[in-house]
Amino acid sequence: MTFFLFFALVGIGLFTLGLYAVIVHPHLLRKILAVNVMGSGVFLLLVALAKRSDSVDPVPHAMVITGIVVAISATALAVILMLRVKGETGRVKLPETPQE
Amino acid sequence: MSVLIFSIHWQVMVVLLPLAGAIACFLWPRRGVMLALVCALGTTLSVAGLSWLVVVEGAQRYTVGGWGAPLGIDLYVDGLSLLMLIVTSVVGVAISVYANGYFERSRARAFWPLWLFLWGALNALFLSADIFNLYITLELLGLAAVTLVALAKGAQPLSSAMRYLLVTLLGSLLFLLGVALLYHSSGSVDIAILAERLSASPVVWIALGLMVVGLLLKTALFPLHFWLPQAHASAPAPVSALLSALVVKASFYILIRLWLEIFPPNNFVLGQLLGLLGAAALLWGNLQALRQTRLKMLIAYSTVAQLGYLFLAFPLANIIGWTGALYMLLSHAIAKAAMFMAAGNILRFGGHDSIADLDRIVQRLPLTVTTFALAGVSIMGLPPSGGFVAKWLLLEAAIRSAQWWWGVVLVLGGLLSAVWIFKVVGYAFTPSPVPHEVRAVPASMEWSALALALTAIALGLFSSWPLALMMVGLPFGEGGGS
Amino acid sequence: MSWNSALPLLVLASSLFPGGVIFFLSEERVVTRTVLNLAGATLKLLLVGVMIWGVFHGEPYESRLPLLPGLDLVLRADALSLLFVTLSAVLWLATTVYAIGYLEGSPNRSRFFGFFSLCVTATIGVALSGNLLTFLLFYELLTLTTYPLIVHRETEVARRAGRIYLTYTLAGGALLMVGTLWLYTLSGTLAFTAQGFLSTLASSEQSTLIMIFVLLMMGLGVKAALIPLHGWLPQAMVAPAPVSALLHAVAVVKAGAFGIIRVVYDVYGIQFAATLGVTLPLAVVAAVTIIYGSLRALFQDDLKRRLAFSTVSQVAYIILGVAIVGPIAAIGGLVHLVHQGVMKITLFFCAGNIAETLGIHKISDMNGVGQRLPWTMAAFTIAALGMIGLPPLAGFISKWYLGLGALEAGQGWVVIVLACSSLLNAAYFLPILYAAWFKPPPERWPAERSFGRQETAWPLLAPPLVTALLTVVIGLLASAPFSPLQWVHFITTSEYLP
Amino acid sequence: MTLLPLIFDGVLGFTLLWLAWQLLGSPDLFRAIVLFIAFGLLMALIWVRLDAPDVALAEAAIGAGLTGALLLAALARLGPPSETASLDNQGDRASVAEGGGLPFRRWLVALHLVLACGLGYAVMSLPSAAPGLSDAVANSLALSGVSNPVTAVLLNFRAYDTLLEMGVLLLALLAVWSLGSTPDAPPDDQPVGGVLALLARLLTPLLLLVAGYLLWVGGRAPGGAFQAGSVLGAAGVLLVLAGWRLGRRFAQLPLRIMLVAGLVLFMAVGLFVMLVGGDFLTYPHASAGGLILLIEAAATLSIGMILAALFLGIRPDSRADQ
Amino acid sequence: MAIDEVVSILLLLAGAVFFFAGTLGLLRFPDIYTRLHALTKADNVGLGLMVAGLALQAESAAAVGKLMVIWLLVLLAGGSVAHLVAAAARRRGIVPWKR
Repeated sequence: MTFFLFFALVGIGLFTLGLYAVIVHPHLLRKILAVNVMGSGVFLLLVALAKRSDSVDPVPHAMVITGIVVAISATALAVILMLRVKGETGRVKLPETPQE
Repeated sequence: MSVLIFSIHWQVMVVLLPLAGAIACFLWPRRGVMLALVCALGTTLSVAGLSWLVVVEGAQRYTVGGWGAPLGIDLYVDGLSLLMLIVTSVVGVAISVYANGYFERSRARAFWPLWLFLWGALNALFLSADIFNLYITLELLGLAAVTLVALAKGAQPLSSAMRYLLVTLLGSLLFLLGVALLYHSSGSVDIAILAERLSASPVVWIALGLMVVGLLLKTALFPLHFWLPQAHASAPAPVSALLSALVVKASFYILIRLWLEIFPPNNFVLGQLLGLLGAAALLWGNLQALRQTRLKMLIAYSTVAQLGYLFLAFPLANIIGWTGALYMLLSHAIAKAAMFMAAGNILRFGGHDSIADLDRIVQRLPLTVTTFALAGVSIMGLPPSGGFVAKWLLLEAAIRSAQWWWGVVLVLGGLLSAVWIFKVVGYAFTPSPVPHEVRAVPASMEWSALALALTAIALGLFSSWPLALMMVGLPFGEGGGS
Repeated sequence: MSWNSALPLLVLASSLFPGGVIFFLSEERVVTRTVLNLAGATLKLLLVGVMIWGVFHGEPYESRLPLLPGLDLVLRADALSLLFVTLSAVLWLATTVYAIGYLEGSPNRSRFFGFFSLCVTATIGVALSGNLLTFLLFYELLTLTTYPLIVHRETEVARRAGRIYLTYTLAGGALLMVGTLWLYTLSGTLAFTAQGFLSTLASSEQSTLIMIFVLLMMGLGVKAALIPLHGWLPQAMVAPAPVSALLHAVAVVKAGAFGIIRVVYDVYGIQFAATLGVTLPLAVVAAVTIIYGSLRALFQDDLKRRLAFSTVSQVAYIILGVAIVGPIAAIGGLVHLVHQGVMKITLFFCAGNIAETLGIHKISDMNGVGQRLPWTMAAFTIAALGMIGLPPLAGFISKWYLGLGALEAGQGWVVIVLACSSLLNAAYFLPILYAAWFKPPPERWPAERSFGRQETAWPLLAPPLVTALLTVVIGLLASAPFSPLQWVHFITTSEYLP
Repeated sequence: MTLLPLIFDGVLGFTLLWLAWQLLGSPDLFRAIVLFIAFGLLMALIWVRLDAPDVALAEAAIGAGLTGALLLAALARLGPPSETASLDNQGDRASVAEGGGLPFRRWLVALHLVLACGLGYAVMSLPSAAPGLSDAVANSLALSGVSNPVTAVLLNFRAYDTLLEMGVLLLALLAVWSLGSTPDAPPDDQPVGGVLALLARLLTPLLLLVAGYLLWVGGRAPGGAFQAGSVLGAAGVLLVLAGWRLGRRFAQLPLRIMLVAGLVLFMAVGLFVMLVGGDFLTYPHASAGGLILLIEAAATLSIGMILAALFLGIRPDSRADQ
Repeated sequence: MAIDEVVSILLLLAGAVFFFAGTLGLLRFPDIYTRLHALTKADNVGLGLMVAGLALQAESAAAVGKLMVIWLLVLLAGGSVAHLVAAAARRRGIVPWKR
């Protein structure tokens, strides 16, 4: 196994870990972290697989840079929402079951 | 005249005008309303120009940057995307007029640029022929939509917005992972090139599976709908309208595009599965709607149900079925926007939206109740309305493909929705024991909602034009389908 | 657009337009509203008169709008549709006059008259439909426009009645839609054609066609109140009297019955339906409905409920006439469409007068009403005797032809049913007449209103008198040209041509 | 000597996974965020290993640095860490109870394992030669106006993506400003140490210089608008931390103009070349380099300002209103 | 092996030792102040030694300059940050560890 495939698998690991954490952990800050970890996993996969050919493929690199910027935008929004939820409800997690 | 029309790059205008409008509203918030309305008009005109171009010259491919796929990004307009653009414009203009009366000054400052951003994102999404570009438009759309939900006051909207944000991010990431796998198995992110190069291999199936799950999450197909009722019900009324009418449809549009273009043909099982989920959504959503005591919650659950109709086209998989589903999308978008706007009027009028306390509102807000009833006619699928045409086509597809059980589901869904619609209308006719304080509703809010409801009815009388438009560029293939 | 293709649209518009305008009138503008209503009704009558003349001389009247791919919205005037259109137009005029008097001073009149006009529009649309899809469209529209009329009183009871009404009619509408669509996928057309358009289909489709027939009959039978789909009709009695009159005599039940006629004659074709073997079961259902409705009517003390069950029974005559395969029985059934309408609307007008003027709803309270309301009771008596089938009134003509037709078609059992039914009719109408005319009036009426020298307000009195007169006239002059009977003869010659 | 990189990569990858595991599971949120920053730095190392220096720069500045700062600031505004941590733990237990207890988790874990295996299988079954676009990029690079292929993709071949992405960034700012009026806004008048002010004063010019360099060099070597912008953003964050605020007059329209300058100029250039006669964003080959630099300069400014404003979290003139 | 290479390797190894010691201190020392002390001292010196070792192997004067700038920046940042962390800890009332 070549090293870039290894990194691609690490990316998958990160993605899965993040997904699990998003579902399981109720604390919003943790959910935000988990989404970021998931994103990193996807980015890693995207770039690592581009190493398969000898010449570097710059397109995934550009995509990942775009993705990183999108990720921080989403994180900023998530953070402000989290703070507002805390301010309104006094708790940093979502109500467990939506009202039926 | 026609030279002018053909020399303008309408595709670009359609995307850039709302974005420019958003920036202008951001720079000069005090003139937000004026700028936004001008922009809404300009965008609508651009969509009209684009429609003319497409109707006259057929489907259009546009190379941004002049490079062309696979290196550059292409925009592609055919009947399918044009239809989505037109729906967006129709609903968009009505919502703009409505929102002008709805928001007070402080929240209007936030609303206009966000809404225009959302509009731009929708238009960009419907035009894009590039799955990575679609990811960015999805994010743009999601972030704008979440923020708009959170503009409502109170704890409930914030919690729903937060849940919605997490869901939409999760959906986007699943989609992006699929994009990554597809890129690495084909070397392109252009849909047309992907369609040529992809063959049914495990990677492709897994990638498509991820994308489908991500998109279903955003489209809120049962059982992934858990986030939708809260978010759509607690948002400000114009936002609820545009979420239910347009935003959930955007991810459905991508799904249908991918399905038609790049899915390997032997996907019978997946089609049946999607149909099954759609049927479950239809029944579950309507049953839940029946149990609701608050009007906006009820309408939100009805959105869950109506989304189910759209997925009934997947197992039918013939042209009549697709056109039926799209017609459903069209008429649901317009009718549901009208309905949410009517609910907004009722909420503003009595200060509450408890169904049992509607208190003879039919006498005091006759226009709004008419709006609700007309929109209800379309949602039930009674003639003459867009909903009827859609249901007719879907039912015809079910009978022609000898899958009558989907027809049973269709009829049952329509009847269930009739039950809750008439429940609401019935309460609108009866006095409630407790009198309520009332507040006047601006005429612009009542009339814009009514205009949409009437459009939904008109769709039942003039269906030939939208149906012909859908077929431009043959988005559903030529023959009887796979 | 030529005059001939515009005329059906104009007939529709003559009630649609006033209806649309009336919605936006404020409550107080009584004069404008009344003028609009009466002008619309009169104009419609005139237009219909023109069409009758034209159709009799072979003029085609047809309007088309594209509605679905391959299917148009077709409005076409033929002899059969004109039968129903004329009935609706005449009775609408009468009911409008009556409703103006009946609702005087009550709230929400603009809404009422708006939906009232829309309801008539839908009925006319049902009558003029040139294909099954158009029929379906107006049929559902009728459901929607009658709902606000039923819940007009805004009471809990009214809302419950409205809910039951919707449950029945919407479910029926859905079945009708499925049947229609299924038929369309088989035949590729839905246009009403004399002697039907299905007989050319392959014989392998026969079982499917029977299934579709059942679906369609279930969909239409709801409105026609065939057993066991009649449950909504007695409940809907909570509506104001003009609405009951309209529902029972013209709009809803007749739309169902008319639909059954259309399907049997112009979709399946009577001969083909007979070869499929679907007519006999239909006749049996109709016969059962006749007897059952009469029996139930016998035991009702509420006047309007008794009339309602009487409707259940009487409408089934029409269907019975259609289902006995034979031209003479068909004449009996079709002409009953008109005759029953005229008679039943008279009865409901009178019931409304009695309730409105004296506050009486129960038959047991009706002792001596004839002395206080002689004209009203006279009209009631004529209509009731007509219902029983006394010659030379309208009801006699229908029953005579029905019986004759049954014998001609070799279905002797029908005559027994008719005889039983007539006896039962007598049993539930004659006691009312006896009580009203011959029993002494009570000291005070429950809630009497005074109208000066007249027994009641003239808009309430004139319509029943006119329709009662009609009952006599169409019975006496049954053989005059353009009488309902002659017109029905004209229809059957086209349906039963070899 | 081929063993060494292998070990290095192995350690790197497993540490990354371990860090992710830790940061997602550790009960102390502060610790989790610090671990997240470390995670970002490690990611940057991996990018370098994967021959993606541009990504590495962006990751280090944005992924690790600014995201970390954002999260730490958020944590500080959430309240005392001990309280949130205990709340978090309670929540954990509660959610397990409500979610059906252990079996639910067990199923979830199993599901995720299946997902991971499926994905792993998918990745392993990919053809060994990448069908990427490296050749296409190399062939058109000469026409793109820049010699750094990543910049060429970002600002020429797929410039439309980048344009929309600038939109996402601006949208995030809009969102934060619309929602950012928290009732319990943090006390801004915290005593700021003289040391921090000194550090800010020393570092800011240097960061500006670095940003300028990255922007300039981006055309031919790793760097570019995003990297430069994020360095600029870091300078902004430092200034915000040191207590420096924009003047009231400047905080209104002039600030907003600077925030949108990148996107506006991008769109304007795209439209301009369209009027000259190409498709949208089709630069003439001769002037492509200059146009790209122009766009990048404005974009750098806007990105930096937006990132700093995102960190600040509220509209700068909102206090002036009150 | 040339003498400068030997010196370079020795310097790098020495730097590694300092890093190791600093990390050990970070993990094992009892409170925040002592941990900061271990970390900054060891890292600044360790990084200095490393930079010196690498500078010997550098190909150009510019590279040496860049290395020096890195070291100076880290010194500046590390020192200030350590100060800020300690000050913040004092403000929160964390008492220095006593035996």
